[in-house]
Amino acid sequence: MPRSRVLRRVALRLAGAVFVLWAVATLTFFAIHLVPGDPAQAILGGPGSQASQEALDRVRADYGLDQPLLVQYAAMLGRLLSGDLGDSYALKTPVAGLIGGQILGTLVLALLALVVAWVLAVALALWSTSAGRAGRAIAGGLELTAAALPHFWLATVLIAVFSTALGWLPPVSNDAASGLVLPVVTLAVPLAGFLAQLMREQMLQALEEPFAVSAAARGETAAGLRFRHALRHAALPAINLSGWAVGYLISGAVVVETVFARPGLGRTLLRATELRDVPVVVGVVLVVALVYVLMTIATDVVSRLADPRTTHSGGAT
Amino acid sequence: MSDLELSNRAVSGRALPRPPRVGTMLALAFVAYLIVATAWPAVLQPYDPDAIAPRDAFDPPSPAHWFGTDESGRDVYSRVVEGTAASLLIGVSATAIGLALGLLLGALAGLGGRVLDFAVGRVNEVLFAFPGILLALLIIVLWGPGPVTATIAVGLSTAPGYARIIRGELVRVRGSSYVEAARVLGHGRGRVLLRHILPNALAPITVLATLGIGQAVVWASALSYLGLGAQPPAAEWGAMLAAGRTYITTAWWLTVFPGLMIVLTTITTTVLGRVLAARDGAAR
Amino acid sequence: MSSRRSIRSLPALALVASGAILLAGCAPSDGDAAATGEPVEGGTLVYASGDAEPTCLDPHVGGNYPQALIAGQFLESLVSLDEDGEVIPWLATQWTASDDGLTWDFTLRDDVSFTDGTPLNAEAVKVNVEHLQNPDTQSSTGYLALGKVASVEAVSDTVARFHLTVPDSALLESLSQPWTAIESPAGIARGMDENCAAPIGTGPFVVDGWVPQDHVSLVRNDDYDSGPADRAHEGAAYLDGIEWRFIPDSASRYAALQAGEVDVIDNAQPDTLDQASKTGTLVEIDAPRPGASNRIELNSGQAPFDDVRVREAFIRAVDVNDGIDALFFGTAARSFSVLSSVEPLAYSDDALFGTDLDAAEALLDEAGWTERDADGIRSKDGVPLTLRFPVSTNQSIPAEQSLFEQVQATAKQAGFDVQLEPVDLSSWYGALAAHEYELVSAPYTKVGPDVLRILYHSDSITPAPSGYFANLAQLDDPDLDALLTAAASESDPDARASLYEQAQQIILGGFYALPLYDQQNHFLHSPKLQGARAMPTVSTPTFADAWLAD
Amino acid sequence: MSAGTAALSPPRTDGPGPVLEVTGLSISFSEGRRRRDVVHDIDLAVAPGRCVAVVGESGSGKSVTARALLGLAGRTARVHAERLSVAGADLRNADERAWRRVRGASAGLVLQDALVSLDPLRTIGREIADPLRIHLRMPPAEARARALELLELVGMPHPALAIDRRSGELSGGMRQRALIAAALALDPPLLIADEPTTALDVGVQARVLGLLEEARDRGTGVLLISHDLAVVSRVADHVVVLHDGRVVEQGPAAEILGAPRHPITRALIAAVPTDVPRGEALSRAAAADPEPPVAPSAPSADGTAAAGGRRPVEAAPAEAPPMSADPRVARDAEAPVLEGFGLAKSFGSGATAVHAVADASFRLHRGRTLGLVGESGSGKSTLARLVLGLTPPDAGEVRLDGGAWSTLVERDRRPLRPRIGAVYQDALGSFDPRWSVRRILRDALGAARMPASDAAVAALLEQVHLSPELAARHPLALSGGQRQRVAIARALAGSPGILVCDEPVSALDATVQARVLDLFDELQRKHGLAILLISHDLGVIRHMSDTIAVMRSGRIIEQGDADRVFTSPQHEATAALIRDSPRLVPRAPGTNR
Repeated sequence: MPRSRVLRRVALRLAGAVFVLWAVATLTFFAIHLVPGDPAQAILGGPGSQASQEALDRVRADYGLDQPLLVQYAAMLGRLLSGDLGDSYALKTPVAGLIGGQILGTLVLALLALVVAWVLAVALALWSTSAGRAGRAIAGGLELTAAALPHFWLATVLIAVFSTALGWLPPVSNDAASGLVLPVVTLAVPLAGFLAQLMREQMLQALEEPFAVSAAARGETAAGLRFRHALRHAALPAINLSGWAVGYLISGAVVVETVFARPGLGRTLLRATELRDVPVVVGVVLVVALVYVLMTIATDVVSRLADPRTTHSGGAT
Repeated sequence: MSDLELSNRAVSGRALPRPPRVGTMLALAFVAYLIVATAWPAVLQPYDPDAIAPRDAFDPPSPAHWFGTDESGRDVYSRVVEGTAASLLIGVSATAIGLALGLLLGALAGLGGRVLDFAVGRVNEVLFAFPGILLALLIIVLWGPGPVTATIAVGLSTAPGYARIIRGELVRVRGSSYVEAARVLGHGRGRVLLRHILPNALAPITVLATLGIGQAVVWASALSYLGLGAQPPAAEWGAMLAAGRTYITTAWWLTVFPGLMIVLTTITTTVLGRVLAARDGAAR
Repeated sequence: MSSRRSIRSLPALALVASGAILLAGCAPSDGDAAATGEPVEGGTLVYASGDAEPTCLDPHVGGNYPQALIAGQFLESLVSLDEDGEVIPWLATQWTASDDGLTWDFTLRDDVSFTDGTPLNAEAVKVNVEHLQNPDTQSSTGYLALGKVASVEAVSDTVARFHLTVPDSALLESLSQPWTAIESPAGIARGMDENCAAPIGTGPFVVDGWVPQDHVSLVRNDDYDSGPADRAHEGAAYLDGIEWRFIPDSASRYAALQAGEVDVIDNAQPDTLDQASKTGTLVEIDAPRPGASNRIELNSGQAPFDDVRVREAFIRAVDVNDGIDALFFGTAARSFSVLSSVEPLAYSDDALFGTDLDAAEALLDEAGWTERDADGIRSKDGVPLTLRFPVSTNQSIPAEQSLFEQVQATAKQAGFDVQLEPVDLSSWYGALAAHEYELVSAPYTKVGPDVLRILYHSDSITPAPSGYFANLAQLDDPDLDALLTAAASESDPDARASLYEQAQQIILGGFYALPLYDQQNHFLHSPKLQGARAMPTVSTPTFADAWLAD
Repeated sequence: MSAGTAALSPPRTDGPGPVLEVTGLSISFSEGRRRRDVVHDIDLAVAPGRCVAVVGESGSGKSVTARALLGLAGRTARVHAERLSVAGADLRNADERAWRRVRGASAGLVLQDALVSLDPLRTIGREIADPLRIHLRMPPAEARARALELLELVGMPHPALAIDRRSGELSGGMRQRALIAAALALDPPLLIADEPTTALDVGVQARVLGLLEEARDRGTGVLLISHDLAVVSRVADHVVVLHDGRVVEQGPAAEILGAPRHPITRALIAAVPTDVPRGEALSRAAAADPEPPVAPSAPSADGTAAAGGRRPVEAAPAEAPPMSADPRVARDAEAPVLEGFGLAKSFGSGATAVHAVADASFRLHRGRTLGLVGESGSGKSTLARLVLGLTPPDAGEVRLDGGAWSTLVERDRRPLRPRIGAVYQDALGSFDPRWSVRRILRDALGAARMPASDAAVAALLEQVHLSPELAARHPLALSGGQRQRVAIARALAGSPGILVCDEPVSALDATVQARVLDLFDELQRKHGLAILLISHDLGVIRHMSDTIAVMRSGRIIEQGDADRVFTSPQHEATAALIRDSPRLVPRAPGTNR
């Protein structure tokens, strides 16, 4: 597939991304403004606050909440274009800055987890395909179980075992790398379950293909067959899955960051949810949507470069 | 937010092969158990799940209490059984919502011609851009927490995946040579749609549903854990887990056993989904 | 998620009348800790809070307990209380009130300056009070605490004169609270955003940085020498600094303490306290909150609890003693008073709360709730005896929610249909505002018996714009109102005490509330940490005299 | 001989020994508890510079044998042999390492369908260099250079470019060349070619066979596995006929192909349509008929019975042929039942537009067959779709029975559709996967407004010589031939005047294909069907067609009477097509050199 086509495709996808973000913003904006609930109340210390009527009115004026909805919508779009996500109701600080401070932790967590999941999956796939019937059964069981583990449960068990019982790893994140181990593992294991199932079946299929037989007929070793041939075929669907995986991981981060007391988007979002801090929720959703869209574009391009066959289609639908 | 690609292959016959017979048997057995637990919980409950006995609080697992007792001295096993209905209900209805919406979108895209297909494709991208829990949290911000919201949230977040798969199936079948053959025989569009396209394209729905329920249960329980789904004292697994987690240092059984049920349920649905997939994979 | 205290103390009000404060559990464990070994310089303390992370570190803004917890480390008040509850000097060395009680002169220390170099003077006090009273500050607790202060006048550099609208015998206690602590005028002048991020005070530590969702880092104020009169040592703190972390998950928090990742945790769960005391590896600080006890209010404003017989029947029917023992592992004692056990004027009458199912049944029959359905639920004229019990999952720790489940179970025997409704905070306030409850639990942090006025004076039935109101029992009794008003302005201790006793007899005797136990406030720390204590004011921890032994 | 193999073949005094020696080879697969024997006691020997062909129909065990010779029969296979040596290396109980030493070094393997036989994700350069890297540890640069040489050797166009291409980017012929190049990389003494030319256009087919011949002439021993006797007859010196895993006959190519003794062999040979006159039945009573017995034997249609006797062609007595004494004159007088005028169809637009069909015209008469032949991509199938009214032509018109057809809107066309029946290459794919044979046929009858009774279904099955019991079956449970017959029965449901058959037999084994072709003949006689037969196989076309249209890149380059086209092709492309298409010509051993 020639570079130009790739670039053209990327351009198209970027256009699509802009559309998606606009849609997400619009959707969330109207959804939030069409449901009952007084933002001004939320701004003034949330439910149970004893804000006076004057205070409420002043806030409404300050935040332009007394404007017609469409005016507010236009204002929001205008702000978005300039990268301004508005101010947090609870913290009174710009949402953009708030998210900026949090996003790195979450991305590091998610990407590390993605890498670990890949390593686990590849290892398991390579081992199980070379192992006999029994080995495959075991691997299959492991994968199924891993994929079925709820993050919070896994996290709890891991803490109980590795922190409380064995005392090997810190139960909450700290500056040291050791604090990252349990959160990353918690996130990675279920994903590894999914990926491994995918890769193993894909590898087994590939190994049955005539081209594998041809390769074997040239004297290729079993290992060679797996690494040079099967693995690349197994990797493709898994790559396409990685876009979805990042979304999955960010979802999981909400739980994991809470359990392991890690700063990050997940906890920011959760807290904003409890405080009904609408701007923050919308901001996080938008940013995550952006990350997701970019990720799918990336995986799409990668898989296309990795696979000259234009037969399989990346992207949604 | 079940594993798209996997269900996709499960559906498109490139399936993950049929699980070993033993696994299938075990899965079926567990399903039977779940059904009993849902329909006639009393049959399986040695104790009244709501009977308070503060003096017997925090008893570890024993012959008397297989899963131990909780902070109010209630029998954890009986409560786990009691919770089956609630937990499955959430999982099932979430999947139903997701499938219904997925069907709608998928059908529009797969049968509605280029424009609709494009439109739905974009809609799908938008929905995909709210990964799982985020969509859930957003919905919860809007409508407040609770089992219903959680169910809807999980359902919505699974819809685009289903939509994509169903559209793919519809397109595949529409292009199949047996549909062409039917046209050559002189059948009208409507008849071809009803007799060939829909029956074949929608066959995998059972598979999707089965695979989906397990994952739906997991995500719903995650919301319960975050205190945004079902709440204690509701004997819903996620809620039980969340409540039990407080006592993890002193009473591990409060956390471990409900979690185990969730894991087993998910494994079971996956195994059965595979079996079904292998079945109609063979029929293709 | 244990943001309960934060929220529950959102409406925490200023304390009025003086009242001695004991630090119950604090004495034994902490006392020992303080006694042993020689103080060691240096080291950074890691504190893990289970409370919600403040949205603003300036306790003037809003004013809730999480703010009080951390503000105590870098802000100081004009006065404090000693362990006997006597008012003692802090930033103010002495104070005098005029005979009519309408003007108070506070003499300030002349050798103290804020950590930004601004000197502490009368003008600064003036600015702080004005800051608290400015609506833009959105102060809740502090604002109400100074409700009777008309203005402050800087008589001289060191003398600040408070002009009151009416006599307020609780002014000193009001000023002893973290929510009215004194901040640098220059700091306040920076505007809310900056001041929220790092308020500037005179305290032993200085806010160095704030990583949201993670921690606030505090460093030692080397020039510090302005501790309260009961401080254990002169001069700057021993610790280099404090890393103030937020770990909402209680299990993780305890695990972190066990693993030595942190040195102190708050909101320690009952089971972990039990475990800690058994193993003896950790030290506990038990500092029950002042103010009201944890209790279940019975909404007397509407049927069925507008009938005293039904209220008594309910209280006779439920049995919580075993539940409290089991759920709190003996860390919480059953209370029979609406006031905290640390309140000397607390009036307690266990006779009123004896469980007696037959008596309950009799009362209900007498009240006409005679029909019973298959489940044994009573009804009257076809109306079932249903009690809606909204529970805020943000405010009630799991143990408490479990206890409510037990209340539900025991009440059912008498024929009550208690409907537990676990909801999130806003739904909870929604239910209260709409009077859609018969039972509710909303403890209240505040020093002194004046809390009774907040909770049971009929004025507290009228809601704020947000729909919030404090008198959840909707107790509307002119006699009680009179007693409470009188007590608030009564300066003679004995007269005052009797007034409050009569008031409490009315409340308890009328079966408006079911007391459970004190507001739990447990800290756990590693034995390394010594010299830490809870302030006698609102039981927040202070580390001005603490050190980390090695 | 390359270093790799020299090491393997021990010095021999008594001339060059055979590069492959197999005696008593038996292969069985374990299915669960049971074992299924697929190959029984086979003997094979290939001498250097000779080509041995193993022929047989699918299921005869020839491919398994080929793989077993390289120890690639698969996990579940159990292989036993009294003697099994490749290039002098005894492999009877060789371990994986021993096998690997042989694979690629002493024996190269060429599989059919290079699209899937080359790793679609690797460049052919790397694929070809594999054996060099594996066996000689040749450094990449060197290996690449050698790969380039090999690509030149196999006549790959622009090797320098092709070497960095992946199989997906190459044509079928180029792929096959690459595959052969990889197999020959170490110039192994033995080359095993498993159906190397299947699914290739005749032109490419010829060139690939040429490569095998060259290799053989360079002294490589070639073991050719094929179902296509025509192919075999071109290159093989020695032929081994397999049936049900047993050798039924073997010997010099000339003898086997010229004077077959065993009925299986005879059936196979007779089934090759090439040069068998129009109307003459191809199928003969084979010893083991994979299909269920069909209608009872009757006297043969014509006198020219070959040894072994032909299986009679049902209900086609010479005394009452539907065609008149001089059919052509008579029928050309009639109006054509199907006509196409200047048909054109292109896909895409602008510069990238593909002109699938351009200015194609044809006429089809009642009771006659128009054979449409051409290489893949020449537009045959598009033309078929135009004729079936599945896609509207960009230009031109198809007329049915002198009336409008392609110009009609679908609603008006629908009632006429039963007049044209269609038969596709992939019969199974053309059946709804959930339907039984009965439902399929009823559906077809219903579409034609015919009574969809069980009787009618049975009658249809009868017509295609299938027993009515099959009605209950699912197409999956039928053999290839049976499926194609069901497809034909479906096409006949509306008792159409015209059949459009797109590659109806190319997926079938020779003898099955023969019977299906005979069925077409028979039905045509019976119902006076007009048949538009599309095929890439000149043999089939020539045997079946009265008139022939040759398509090339969308155009009909030549059209006319079948014999005339074959005997004196006007267009050089037609000539090449005929030249390249393999014909079954018994050839004395070694006459090629």
